[in-house]
Order: sequence, then structure tokens, then C-alpha cells
Amino acid sequence: MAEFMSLSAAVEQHLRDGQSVAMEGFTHLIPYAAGHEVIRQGKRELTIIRMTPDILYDQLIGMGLVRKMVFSWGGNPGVGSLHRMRDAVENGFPQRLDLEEHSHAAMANAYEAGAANLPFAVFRGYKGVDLPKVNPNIRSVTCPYTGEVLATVPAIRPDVAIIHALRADRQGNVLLEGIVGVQKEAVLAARSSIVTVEEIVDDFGPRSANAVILPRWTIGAIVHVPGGAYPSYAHGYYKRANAFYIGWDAIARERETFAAWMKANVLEASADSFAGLAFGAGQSA
Amino acid sequence: MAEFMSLSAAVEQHLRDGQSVAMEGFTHLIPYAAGHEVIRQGKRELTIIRMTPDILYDQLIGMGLVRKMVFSWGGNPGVGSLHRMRDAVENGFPQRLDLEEHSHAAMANAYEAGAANLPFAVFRGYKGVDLPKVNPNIRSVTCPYTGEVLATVPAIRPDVAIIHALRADRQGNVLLEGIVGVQKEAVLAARSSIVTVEEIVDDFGPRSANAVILPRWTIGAIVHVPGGAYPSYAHGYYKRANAFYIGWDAIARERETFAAWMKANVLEASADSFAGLAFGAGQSA
Amino acid sequence: MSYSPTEIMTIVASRFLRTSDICFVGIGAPSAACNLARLTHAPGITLIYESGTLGTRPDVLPLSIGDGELCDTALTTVSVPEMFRYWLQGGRITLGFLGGAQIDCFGNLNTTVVGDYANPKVRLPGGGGAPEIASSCGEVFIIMAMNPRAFMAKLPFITSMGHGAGKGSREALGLSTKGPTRLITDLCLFEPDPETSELIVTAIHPGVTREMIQAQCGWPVHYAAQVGLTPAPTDNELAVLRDLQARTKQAHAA
Amino acid sequence: MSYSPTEIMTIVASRFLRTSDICFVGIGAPSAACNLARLTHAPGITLIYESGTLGTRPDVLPLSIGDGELCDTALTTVSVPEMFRYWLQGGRITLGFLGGAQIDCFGNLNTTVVGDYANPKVRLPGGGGAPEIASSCGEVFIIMAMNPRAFMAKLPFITSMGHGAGKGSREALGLSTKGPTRLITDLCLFEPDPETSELIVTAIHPGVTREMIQAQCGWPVHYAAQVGLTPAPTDNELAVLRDLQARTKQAHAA
Repeated sequence: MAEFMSLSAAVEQHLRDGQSVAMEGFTHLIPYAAGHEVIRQGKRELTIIRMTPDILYDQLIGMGLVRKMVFSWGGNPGVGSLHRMRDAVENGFPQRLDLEEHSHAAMANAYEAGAANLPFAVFRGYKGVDLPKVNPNIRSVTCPYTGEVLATVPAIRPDVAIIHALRADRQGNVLLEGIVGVQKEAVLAARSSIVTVEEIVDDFGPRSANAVILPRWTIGAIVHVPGGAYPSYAHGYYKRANAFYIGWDAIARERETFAAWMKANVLEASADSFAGLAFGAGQSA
Repeated sequence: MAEFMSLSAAVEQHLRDGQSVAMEGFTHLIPYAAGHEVIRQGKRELTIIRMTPDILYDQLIGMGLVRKMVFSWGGNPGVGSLHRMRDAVENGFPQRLDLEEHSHAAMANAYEAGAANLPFAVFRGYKGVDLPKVNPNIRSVTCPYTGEVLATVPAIRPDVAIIHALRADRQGNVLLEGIVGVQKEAVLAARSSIVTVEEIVDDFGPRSANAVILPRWTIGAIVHVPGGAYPSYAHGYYKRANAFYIGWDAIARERETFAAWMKANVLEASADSFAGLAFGAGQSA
Repeated sequence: MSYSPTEIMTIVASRFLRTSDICFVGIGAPSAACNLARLTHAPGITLIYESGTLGTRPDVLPLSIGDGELCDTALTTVSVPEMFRYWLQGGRITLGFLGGAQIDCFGNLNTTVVGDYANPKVRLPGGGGAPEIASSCGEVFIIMAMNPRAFMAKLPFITSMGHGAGKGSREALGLSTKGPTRLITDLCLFEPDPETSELIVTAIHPGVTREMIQAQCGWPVHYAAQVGLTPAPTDNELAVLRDLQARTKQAHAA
Repeated sequence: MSYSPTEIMTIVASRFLRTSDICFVGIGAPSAACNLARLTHAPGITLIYESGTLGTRPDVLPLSIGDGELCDTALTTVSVPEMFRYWLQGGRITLGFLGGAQIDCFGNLNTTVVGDYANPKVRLPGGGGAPEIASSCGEVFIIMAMNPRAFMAKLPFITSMGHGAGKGSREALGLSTKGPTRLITDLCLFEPDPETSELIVTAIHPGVTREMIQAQCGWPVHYAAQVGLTPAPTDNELAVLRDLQARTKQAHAA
């Protein structure tokens, strides 16, 4: 049942060292503020799960919080590599990073199966490619009607899901809109969840009868963090800081510039100060 | 690609004798007008598919159009039996009716698998019950990760899906809202489709970013039939004619009263005359 | 105030509902009981109808599972595949309701056929959501008026599973949900015997005798060591229920 | 007007797009080519981005696959699981686009690793949607600038399948989709040889020689019996493309 609390309390109470955590967001609504709090609290030995790990996961990896990553595409979209991820995979710095790699189709199906409380998902994929040779979790079942062999993937059931949403009402129901990605599935698949929101409203008011809403009884903690998706975006609140994404390439390329940036902007900063950049266009990175 | 046409042309061009057809609608948006046109055209040997066959399917069966029904709950909701269906199953009148029976969970999953172009669906169901003993299409697969045995159902892939929707735009995109049931899945799972709509608009205008819309390139025929869901309802257009559903019980109980009603209200009537009752409250049945 | 057998059945069911429950509601008595609870002691109760409406608060009772009223008053409405995958199978529902044409002493239900499946004497509507409601909800309440043709020693067909052949049947199938924890009838309340999982009478409604119960039951009825007396419906319970039914009747006549 | 290698590559790709196509669009050159086609000869083209946006009409090119612009201009936006289940796997997409770090002569692509998978020399981003785009779309266009380290005789890792080991490989895996039907580069156009499915040059861009092509290709390039000359970009094509890119650059600097 959704409980309103501070960001630090939410991360303290819901995420423990060694757990698996999915901080989802498909370009839109990436939970940067919550992820930065995880870094400030210095959680260790995490398994991080995400279809499209981007800068936030680069930061978690570069700060040495991560033992394993489950993913399907790891890059800085439209810009290039995640240098901290590459440093971990190619050089074991700051520590070895285990990868469990899937395709997007597999990950999307695996979240869906998790939300549906199934142990695995079936899909038509991985035809003629090499990933099944290096990922033993890619298996198959035979259709009991047609004999067709289809690919399978284990359901994703994270210990904790962390997402950023547009609005919560005072009862703790949460509304998403726009590019909704796999966030609803991630929350429903997880054992507990933290949701940061742009705004808390008395009531959602007039809306589509089919609005994407997570009822309060599906959520662990709700935290009010305006700007909590910055430098990603929150539809109707602020735009994606594309310049930040472009600028990140130079920051993350070297270990020293990365460490300095993290110290100044995350470790020694408050959640509000970084998130606040969402509303002061252009002065970031 | 969606083509606007008359109801009679749509049914003539898209549905042939001996085919399988899903006229879906979960209380809301049941495509009565289109179903009545199927009756007027006297299609034969149909396989009719629906989770909740109600009065419309009672009529198709009672008029002798149906060879087989695939379903999960066949009744007049809140009222009682479907007398024409029972007469066919219990007495073979007007002809023998084969049944393929599933649970709602199985049917919902089977439509979803059809829309997803999979040959079957996996779900956790049918524990400790007798239906698998009488339906050979209820089978199982073993999870390749946990060893759990799960139920399977073949995907539903109807030759034709027929649904009623709220609005189409002039390009042929179709919008559903409210209780959307399995209609989107039925259309995506089918080889072709007929969509009747309450209204044709220039543009859908302001709407939820996540509105339930079927793009024009997923649809066969679109027909403008205001009231086309009557005595079911169209959200925001007219309410469910509960009195009609209650009154149907007496009409359908006897073969003669049923035949007379069908003659007067369907065979010798136009689609518009019956659908028009949606807008003249209370004078029906 | 005097009351009907259906009224006390509905009111007794409503009393067991908690404001924290997430209920998968069927049409008829379950719907009446859930909304009565919502309008009296359990204002926060979450009602879900299989048509896809999450957290609905109807002003009148729906005639069917997908009336517009349910959608208009819902937190949101999802597709039917999502309802059965994420919400029911997802294990989100704490309490499901079932009824049926026939029941046995372990709470197994038949809503499929009377007689042989291939050549039935009476073809009933079928299972609908029941098989998976019975297995996926945290617990199940069954509401049925008693009569000896409905309360049967042996069912011709098992549409949804209660406690199977008795204690341990559910666990043997890998189920961790509780199954039927209460059978609420017009005469009395049954609950599973902790030793055998047979449904035994734990409370009797006012004015009802053990003979009256047995006369309406096709199996030999067993009783708990301590059998309670159901408190009569209060004036408030009856008033709220009748008001709800009157609003409903008026709405459905339209 | 003069033009860059990237410009002619984008323009050539755009020319092959039909107004009836349903395209699964990737970021970068595919996105530019699709939107150029939409703004010139294929106004009815349907663009789908894997973030869930169906029928989107962006005014500026997205930097990432899920920019708000895509959602604002879409017919509707679905969840990512639905995108991969109903729309891609559902067989709704007529044309998919792929690019990659490395390609072989059968249009197989590597975007996973250079070197050994467990101990890679270069860790690339991974497959993302590519493995299933390659198998589920009706046909696939690949857009890549040529260089000999990218156009390889043998790939270290196959991320997405083109024509496998050649003619018949796709059919042997049960695939009925066409796979790569065009490889559009900055120097020339490749299409599969009908006999072998090897990608062979069918048209050469203005000012490019066969020697220049071979110099940028790690496999021995083969040519169709009749090799065409790519018509140079028209002034209108260049103007529309540059206008789009200028708007995009301005928007992304924000």
C-alpha cells in the first residue's frame, strides 16, 4: 500500500545491498533523482535491470554499486557509448560487471510475464543469431498444437522497481501518460516499488477512461520529486535535456572527470538541486 | 486498409459461409447491427467465437447459422439462460451445435496470443477442474526454468472479427474507449475485420496520448451505424437497454415467439430501424 | 425490521468484507454485498469487475458485468486480457466471489452442465472467470441460497475448484491460495473444517434450525464445536441495502 | 547542389519508401530517411518507433527513440510490451531499418561485441530491437557508411540475421519474411543476388568508382549484370533534408 515518504527514507526502507532493482523508463520518465539517492546511500552489489540502460546506469556502474546488469541495449541514445559501462566490461574498472543480455523483445516479454505472475514468457525471436550461445537463460518451448519451437525468457521479478511518474493523487494512486514504456509492468512484477512523481494532486480529475494508472495497493513508496526525471523528461512538465546527454560523453569518457562530476552533482548535492535543473533550461552539463 | 462501405457490402465482402467469426464486445459495444446483417444475409455453417455470447449469439444460433461455438460464458447477464443456445445444445434445434468451451482467462489469453501472432498462450489455470477432460484443446507446457506445468490454449485467429466502436476518423482509424474488452485483440488476431462506428469525425482531436486506437491499416471495412450496439451500449452515446435484456427472456423461451420476433425486427427490418431504437428510449422489446 | 432470506445472505456476506480488501466481484449477490460493505463499514474497499474496471464505485448495481456505471466510477478501466493476466493471475486480488448452480461439501462448484457433458440435461452458462478466480484469489467467498438440488453430495461436473477432495488437494496442485473460506447461505454460514476442509456450519441465522438446514442440503451437514448465532440485520444495513436495490431497479427499468 | 556522403545515403534510402509502408524506424539515418520521405513523396507513410509511438509525424528528428516529439505527434502511444507483441511480432510492420557496427556480405549485423563475447575488445551497445526487427518485419533496409573495418568478411558475433549463410538460410529457420532487401551506403546500393542472397552492388552513386567501393569493403564485392547510376540528390530533396536537420540541431541544442 502506497506510503508517502522522503526520497532518502524510501531508498533506505525499500532497497538493500545485493538486491535486484529495475529503474525503468524508455527515454521518458527515467528516475534519475531516485537513482542518485541510491548512489548517495552507497548501496552495494546490486543487480540492475533495464531494457535501455543509459546515463543513470552508467553512473551506478561507474560508482561501483553494481555486480550484474540485465539489459538489452546499453548506450547513450543518439550519442554513443556508455564509457563507464565499457570500462567495467572491458577493463573490470571499478569492478567486474556481469552481463545478462537479451533483446528488447525478450526483455519486454519478460517484464510482461513478471507482471502476469508467470515464470517465463514465450515469443518468436532470436532466429539465426548468436546471443542464445552466450546466454543460457535463452531457452525454448514447443507449441503443443503446431510443433513450432519458440524462444523463452525467464520472467523478470525484481526485488524493487523504481520509476518516475507524472502524478499521484492523495490516496497514492499513480498516473503515467505518454511514452509509458515498461514501467507499469516493472512495478507489477517487482516485490516492492518506489515511485517518484512530478506532482501530487487531490484528484486526477477528468481523464481517459483507460488512463494508465497504478492503484495505490500496487505501490510501496511515493516520493514527491519535481524534476525527478531530469535530464530525461516528464511529458507536459519539462523537455528532455538533449544537450546534457550530448555533454555526458565527454564527462564519462575519463575516470577522473566522471568522479569529479559525480562528487559535485550527486554525492555532495541534494536530490532537489540536480532535479531543479529541469526547470532552469540549459545550464546543465 | 480500412475501406468505408455499407453494412450489407461489408458483410458480403468480408464474411463467407463456413468461416470463423468473432463478434466481440464485453457488455459494452456489442456489434448487434452487424450481427443482424449476418442473419439477414443468411450465412451458413459459421464458427462463432466469443467470451460472453449473449443475445446476439442466441439469435445467430436460433436462426440456424451456426455449426460451432467457441466460448467461455453463455448466458443473458443478470437475467438467465440463452434459450436458443440451450435448445440447440440440449435438443439439436434448429441444428446440432458443437461447443468448444474455455474459461475467460483462457479465451482472453487466446485472443492476446492471436494478436501477438503466437500459435498458443500460456497461463496458470484450470487447476482441479473438469473442463480439460472434455476439451482436448486444453493442453500444457512445462516452464523451462522452474519445471512448473502451465495450461495452454491455442491462439484465436478468426477469419473475421466484427466489432462496434465509438468513432472513426476520415482516414479510417478507429477509437475505442471505456470497457474495451478484447476487441482490439480480436481485430488484430483476425484475418479481416468489420468495424461499425457510432460516428465518423474529421479528426479525433485532443485525447489521451495512450488512447485505444486501431490504425486504419489494421482494419478491413468501416461502416457508419449509429446505434449499432443497441441493446448493448456505446459509452457517451446511449445507455445499455437493460429492459431489452430482461424482456428477451420471454421472447427467446419459445421457438415461435423467437421466430416471430426475428422476422419482424431483423429479417424484414433494416439495420437502421433496429439500431435507431438506441435513441428512442424504452419503446423496445 | 423483518428481512428476506436473500437480504440476510447479502448482509452477512458484506460484514466479512474489509476496507483493505481488493475484491473480484461477480454480478448478483456478490455485487450487492460488496457495495453494501462499501456504503457501510468498508468505504475503502476496492471493487474490480472482470470487464476491466479497477476500483469502481457504482451508485446502482450493475445488471451485467460491464455496465457503463462501472466504468464511469472506476479509477481506470483496462482491457480484458490485462485484467486476467496482470490483475487476477497477477495475484493482486485478495478476495473473489463465486456462486453456482451446484456445490459440494468441499466448495467445488458446477456452473457447466447438469447431466452428461456431451449430452446435457441442462446446459448452464459455463465457467466464465470462475476456474481462475477460484485458484488465483487470496481467498474465496461463495454465496448461494440453499436447496437440496444445489447442495449436492456429488457434482456431475467440477467447473471451479474449492477444496477438491478435501484437505491437501489444493496444495497438491501447487496452489498457495486459500480457496473457499466462507460459504454464505440464506440459512447459515459454512466455513472449512481446519482438519478436513469440509464446509461445516459455524453460525446459524436467526430463526433457522438444524433440521431446516439439513432439509436443504444434499450432504450430511456437520457443525463446528461452537456454532454461533448470526446477528440479525441492523436497521441501517437493511436501509442501505434496500435503498441500493431500489435505485438499481429504477435504473434497470429504463 | 553539392552534397555529403551521408546526405546521398539518406536521400537514396528515402526514395525507396512508399506511402503505404508501415515502418519500424530506428534513430539516426533511418529516422532521417523516413521523415524525408514523409515530407516529400510519401506523405502517408506510417512511422513507428519502438518506444511505442504509432503513426508519428515529428517536426524535428528525435535524438532518442522516445523523445516527446514522437508521442505528441503520434496517432497513439502503446506500452513497450504491446509494441513488441502486437505490432512487431504481430507481423504488422512492412519495413524495418537496421544499422550496425559491422556487416557481412549476407547482411548479417553485429552490434554486440568486437572480440570475444566474454572478454570483448570493444563492448558495443547490444542488439536492442534488432534481432526481432530482422525476423519479423516484411523486409529490412540497412543503412551504413562503408569502411573496411565495418564491412567484414566474417563477423565476430551475429546480433541480427540477414540472409544467414546465404540463400535458403532464412527459410530453413521457418522465416517467411524477406530479410534485407537493400543495403544503402554512402557509395552505392547493394541488393541480394537472387541466386545466392549475397549483397551485390546494383547502383553506384555519382562520382564513385568500383575501386573506391572495394577499398571500403572487407569482402570481394560483386556486381549485378546491369549496374545503375544513382540519380544525384535533387535540389528539393537536399533542401527538405537540410531544413529538417537544421530544425533538429536547433531543437537538440536546447
